[in-house]
Amino acid sequence: MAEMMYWQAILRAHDEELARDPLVFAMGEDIGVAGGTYKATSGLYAKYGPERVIDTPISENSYTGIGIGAAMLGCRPIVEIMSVNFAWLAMDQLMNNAAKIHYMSGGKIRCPFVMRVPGGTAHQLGAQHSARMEKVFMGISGLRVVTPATPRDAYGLLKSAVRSDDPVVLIEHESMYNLKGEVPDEEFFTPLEGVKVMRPGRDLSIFAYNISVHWALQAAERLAKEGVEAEVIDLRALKPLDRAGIAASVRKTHRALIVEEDEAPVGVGAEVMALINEDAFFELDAAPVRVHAKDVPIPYNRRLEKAAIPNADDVVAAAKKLLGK
Amino acid sequence: MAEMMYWQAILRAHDEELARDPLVFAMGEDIGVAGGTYKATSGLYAKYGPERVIDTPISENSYTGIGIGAAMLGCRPIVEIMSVNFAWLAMDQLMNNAAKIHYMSGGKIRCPFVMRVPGGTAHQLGAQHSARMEKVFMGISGLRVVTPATPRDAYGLLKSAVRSDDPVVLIEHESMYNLKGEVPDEEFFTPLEGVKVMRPGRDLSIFAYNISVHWALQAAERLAKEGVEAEVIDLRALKPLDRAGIAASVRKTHRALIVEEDEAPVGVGAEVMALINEDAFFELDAAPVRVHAKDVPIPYNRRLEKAAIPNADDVVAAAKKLLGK
Amino acid sequence: MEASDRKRLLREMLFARRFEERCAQAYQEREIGGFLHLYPGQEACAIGVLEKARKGQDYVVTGYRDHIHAIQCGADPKEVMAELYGKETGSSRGRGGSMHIYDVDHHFMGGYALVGGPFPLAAGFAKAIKLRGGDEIAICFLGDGANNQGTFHETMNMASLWKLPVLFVCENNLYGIGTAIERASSEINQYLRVAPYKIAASQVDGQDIDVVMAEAEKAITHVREKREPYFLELMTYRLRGHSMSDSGAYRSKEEVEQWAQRDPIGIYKKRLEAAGIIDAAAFQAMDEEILEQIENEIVRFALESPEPRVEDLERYVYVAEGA
Amino acid sequence: MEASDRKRLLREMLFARRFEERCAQAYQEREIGGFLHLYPGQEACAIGVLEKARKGQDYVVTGYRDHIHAIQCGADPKEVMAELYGKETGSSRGRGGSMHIYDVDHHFMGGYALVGGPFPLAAGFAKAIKLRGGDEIAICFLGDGANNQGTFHETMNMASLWKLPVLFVCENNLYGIGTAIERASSEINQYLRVAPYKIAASQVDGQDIDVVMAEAEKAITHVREKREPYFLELMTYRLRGHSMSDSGAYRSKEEVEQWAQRDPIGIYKKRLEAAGIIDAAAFQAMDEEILEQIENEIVRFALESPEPRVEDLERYVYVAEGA
Ligand SMILES: Cc1ncc(C[n+]2csc(CCOP(=O)(O)OP(=O)(O)O)c2C)c(N)n1
Ligand SMILES: Cc1ncc(C[n+]2csc(CCOP(=O)(O)OP(=O)(O)O)c2C)c(N)n1
Ligand SMILES: [Mg+2]
Ligand SMILES: [Mg+2]
Repeated sequence: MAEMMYWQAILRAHDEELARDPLVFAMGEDIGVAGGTYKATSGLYAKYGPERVIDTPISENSYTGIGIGAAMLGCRPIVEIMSVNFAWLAMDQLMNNAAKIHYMSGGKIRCPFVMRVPGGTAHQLGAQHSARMEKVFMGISGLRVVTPATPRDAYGLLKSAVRSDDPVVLIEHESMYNLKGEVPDEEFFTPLEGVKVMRPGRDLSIFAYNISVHWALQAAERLAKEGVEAEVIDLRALKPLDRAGIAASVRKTHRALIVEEDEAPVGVGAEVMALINEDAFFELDAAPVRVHAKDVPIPYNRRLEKAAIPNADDVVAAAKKLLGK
Repeated sequence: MAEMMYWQAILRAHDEELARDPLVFAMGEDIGVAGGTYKATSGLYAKYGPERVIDTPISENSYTGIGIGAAMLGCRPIVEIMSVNFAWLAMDQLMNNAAKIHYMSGGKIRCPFVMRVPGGTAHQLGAQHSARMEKVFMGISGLRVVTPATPRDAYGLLKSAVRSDDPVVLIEHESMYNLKGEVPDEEFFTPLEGVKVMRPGRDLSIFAYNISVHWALQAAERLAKEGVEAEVIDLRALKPLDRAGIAASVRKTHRALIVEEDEAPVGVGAEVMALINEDAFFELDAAPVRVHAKDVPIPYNRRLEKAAIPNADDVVAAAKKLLGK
Repeated sequence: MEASDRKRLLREMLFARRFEERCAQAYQEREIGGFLHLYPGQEACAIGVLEKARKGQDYVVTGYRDHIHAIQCGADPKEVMAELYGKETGSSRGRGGSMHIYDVDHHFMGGYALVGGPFPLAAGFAKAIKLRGGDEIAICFLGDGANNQGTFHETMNMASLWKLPVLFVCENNLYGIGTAIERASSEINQYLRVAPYKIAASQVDGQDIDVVMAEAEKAITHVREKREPYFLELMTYRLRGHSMSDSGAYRSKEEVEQWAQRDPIGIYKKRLEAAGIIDAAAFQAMDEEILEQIENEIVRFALESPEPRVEDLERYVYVAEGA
Repeated sequence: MEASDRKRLLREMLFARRFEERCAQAYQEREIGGFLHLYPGQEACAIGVLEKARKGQDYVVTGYRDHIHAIQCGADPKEVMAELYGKETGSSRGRGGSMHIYDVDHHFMGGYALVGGPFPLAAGFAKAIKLRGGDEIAICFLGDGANNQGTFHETMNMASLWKLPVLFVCENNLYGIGTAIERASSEINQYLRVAPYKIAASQVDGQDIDVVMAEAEKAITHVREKREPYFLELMTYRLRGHSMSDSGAYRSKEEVEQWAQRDPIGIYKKRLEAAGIIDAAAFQAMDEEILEQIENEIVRFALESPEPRVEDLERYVYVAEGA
């Protein structure tokens, strides 16, 4: 079991899949010669050549569409969008085509297309470079959406995404590429569905995903010092969401808190709350709570940016409130 | 007070605003010479000329951006996107620019931009022409989103949208353009915020918007015959949502049902439920309920399409269940 | 070309015409729903180009006006009609409808409803072909209006840069719905728009199938042998409305009548008559046989086929749920 | 041109250079955050073109490499620096940052972070100008990489079709981040890409400010008088990395050194020396004065300015909430 960084885990998954299957290829801006903005494809251009590790022009919608077209013929493209903000440009191909082709062909065409994209606020990147768009991807039928919180999942989910016959969007995070963690040496695959219990607990359930898993874990540690045992659940697969897994935790703890980096409206928090209402309403001992960003475009100024985005403190405070402390 | 159709109400609002202010202009595919797919701009080309009623090439992202640029200089463009499915192509300009320019300029630039777009399933238009995307528009900070359910609101909301200094998305519905209703003769403006009580009631609250308001009203009539008095609330403004108005109704009825044409995940239903959980949880006598589309791309076949989309029957059934009947 | 082939081509064009007319009728009878975009007037384009392609091998994609393209690739007209009737036997099992015909067995990769969407898909097929290493090509049919979409520019650039074996066929019928080409495109000659991408291109009459075939042969050979893109513009005209709800107010009756003089079926019929390949009686017989086939085989099949089961509504969202 | 103006231009270029270098220092000191894209090497482009525009009247927009464009439009460098420091006195009140400088009073309509986003905005300004009926023009500065975005094609088409008074200035610095132009564009001469839109276009050296000004004058006159678009390509080079996190591995040291020989400041300085307008000592004095101004006026202002109040976080989302 080796310790590696999030970007290295992604690189390893790429490398293994490229080596295994000549129809796997990677595509995106500056992923080849330059090795990728976050190094997640570094060295692959030299190893697999320009036909399989492709530097694209700045044409998000069309290279996404080219990936989709190739997938329809059995290729397994891994398309990187450099930042999720640019994915707005590719939504036409992603939502109108990738998400729908299998269904509207009556199941006759498969679209094993993978899009990787870092989302989230990093250090003062400003309103046009700080989008968190998981709710956009998970709102539309036909896609799978997963989001790794650890190097292990970054590897395992990408592996599974490449092997999946459905289109998959993998949401990474600009602030996690250098995160370290253990990744088993042997090949493995992380399922594209289901929640993961990151820390068992009995007093409340904290649902998180992507970077917010770390805030939740930090908060849980601090709460533990005060005798509160929080169960931390990494939602991990955002579409389809594991409603049974969510309800199971609530049935155990009777209190639910959801942490998302995104602004609240029509977000992951709202959806998890709705599922809890539908599946475990009378199990609740208190109103479920969302911890989320402020409903603002992300400001550049450091203090404002920090104030806009939740953190572990906010999770602790919300948890205490939820427990009536 | 004249009775007119939804499209006529939109046309009247256009006409009045174009006549009043030389910086108002309309723009979109086939809105000029051809008069608009749903006639909502018919006759305006002849009256105001090609500089103010502009037929565009099929270039959604860029004519949206041209509208935004013009708005930044004080114009008041009304951009029509022929069908909401095509709005995916314009999301870059809408979300990255229109929604953020005021904020990221520190309030120094205004963007009084209006986008009108019909959304929803009509008669068997298939997966690429049946999108309902309100959740996409309302998820992102900086926009206002409104959605008229009646000719009166179609007129009044468009009037207000044109006068607003914020960017506004108006979601219409392909199946409502021929809907008839009373519209006052004198000029009026419908507020861009706040819910509207369409029918008062005491036994449960039915929250709806756009076409689902009509399903809710039909359902309420049928429930009334069985002695159930449903309060029907037209959310009308989806962003910002009127959380106080929602909570007020729940405090009165203690039961909540949300009807949306869209598939459930991260949708309006989820958000309304979350707001109720946050603001009126202990007022609830039962778990709130969502009535929504199936989580599938919309199939062409008539029966499948019908099965995918909710209707008044589903609302009645859900209401009864909610009431334990 | 053999006389029998020429006769077959005439029959294919006539069949296409009658098929589409029958669709219009079924639409009026409310047997077909949604948007219906028909092909009359443009038959020589798809039929002429695909005559020179390797049917069933080359990969073809187009927009919403797709019935004839699918059929010419080898799709069974019965299944296409059944699709329009929304039946389980339809080419997309009734899930797609008129704008989304698929025949993956014959490499017809779909009709798409969003203008400009197929450009990158076609380039993607070509990319896949290149990776797999065959000598198939990709063929993308789209209208003149589609060329104003950003995907046109982006895809032409990448297709050229990456030497993708893809043929773009622009069926220039002078209108995008009700907007005349000169009101939408700063350059009305579409083949001139690809010059900066260094893509070989040409423009020919799309009403004369012999002309179309000759140019298509060159274009396809170019793509197949040089393994690089080509852009072929065919000047054509749709004789019917854009879809079934077209008012027609944007063009004059005279204009339509003038183009009706250049009906591709009329042109070809005259030529075959002059060459002694067909006469009025034989043409009449051919037409009757077609009508009979459409009615008794095709429409009947569509009518008699079962509807999809409502229980299967959620099938085909993901592959694991059944294919 | 008067000697005093030529001297002023040299000073403006040198100021631009020093300003950007000071930004780099502040970034390393972690006073500036986010992405920082600097302008050294390209000074003759913005400064030369805007010298020929009506500053404060014509509307200007660009990408993320926007400090110098804003300053040349008339923005106070103190406010630009304060913006980079995230201060309330910044040109965007600290909300925008380096990529989003605004100065609405001087008609600098912003820097934008999404490549290709400003094309339609600029056309929109031109549309507004046309509706209002003035003789201002819109000017859009963007890089070579941006031309591969669909908005380039869509906007060129509409700008031409609708005769919009907009000047597109392509600062072709041969790279988009780490991707060389010939690996991203099938036509590397960007001015040749607009031919099908029937937009007048030309390409000149972007390192020699006299050349830039001469061509800009023609281009601006064209737009202002003919009320139609023009596309001006300036061949230039950025001497620093794309942003502060550039590895530089995609280009050779030799290449950078060769271009450093053609530094626009060096070229112009030599010319003014030859013309007797400036000498080494005067240049030295000018430089010192600039450094002094940057340190004691500009950076001090930025440092001493207050931060935005956290209570104001939700201000400026909507206009009603305060402007
Ligand atoms: C992205 C998108 N925008 C707009 C439309 C509406 N629309 C359907 S067909 C059409 C005109 C297309 O014209 P053209 O490409 O010339 O094709 P033709 O129908 O003439 O064959 C338009 C605007 C659409 N389907 N997709
Ligand atoms: C839509 C979008 N895609 C990708 C990026 C990432 N990106 C930032 S700058 C850049 C290169 C732009 O190159 P060019 O237009 O030549 O401008 P230059 O920086 O050379 O002036 C890229 C790809 C972005 N900001 N926006
Ligand atoms: Mg056309
Ligand atoms: Mg560049």
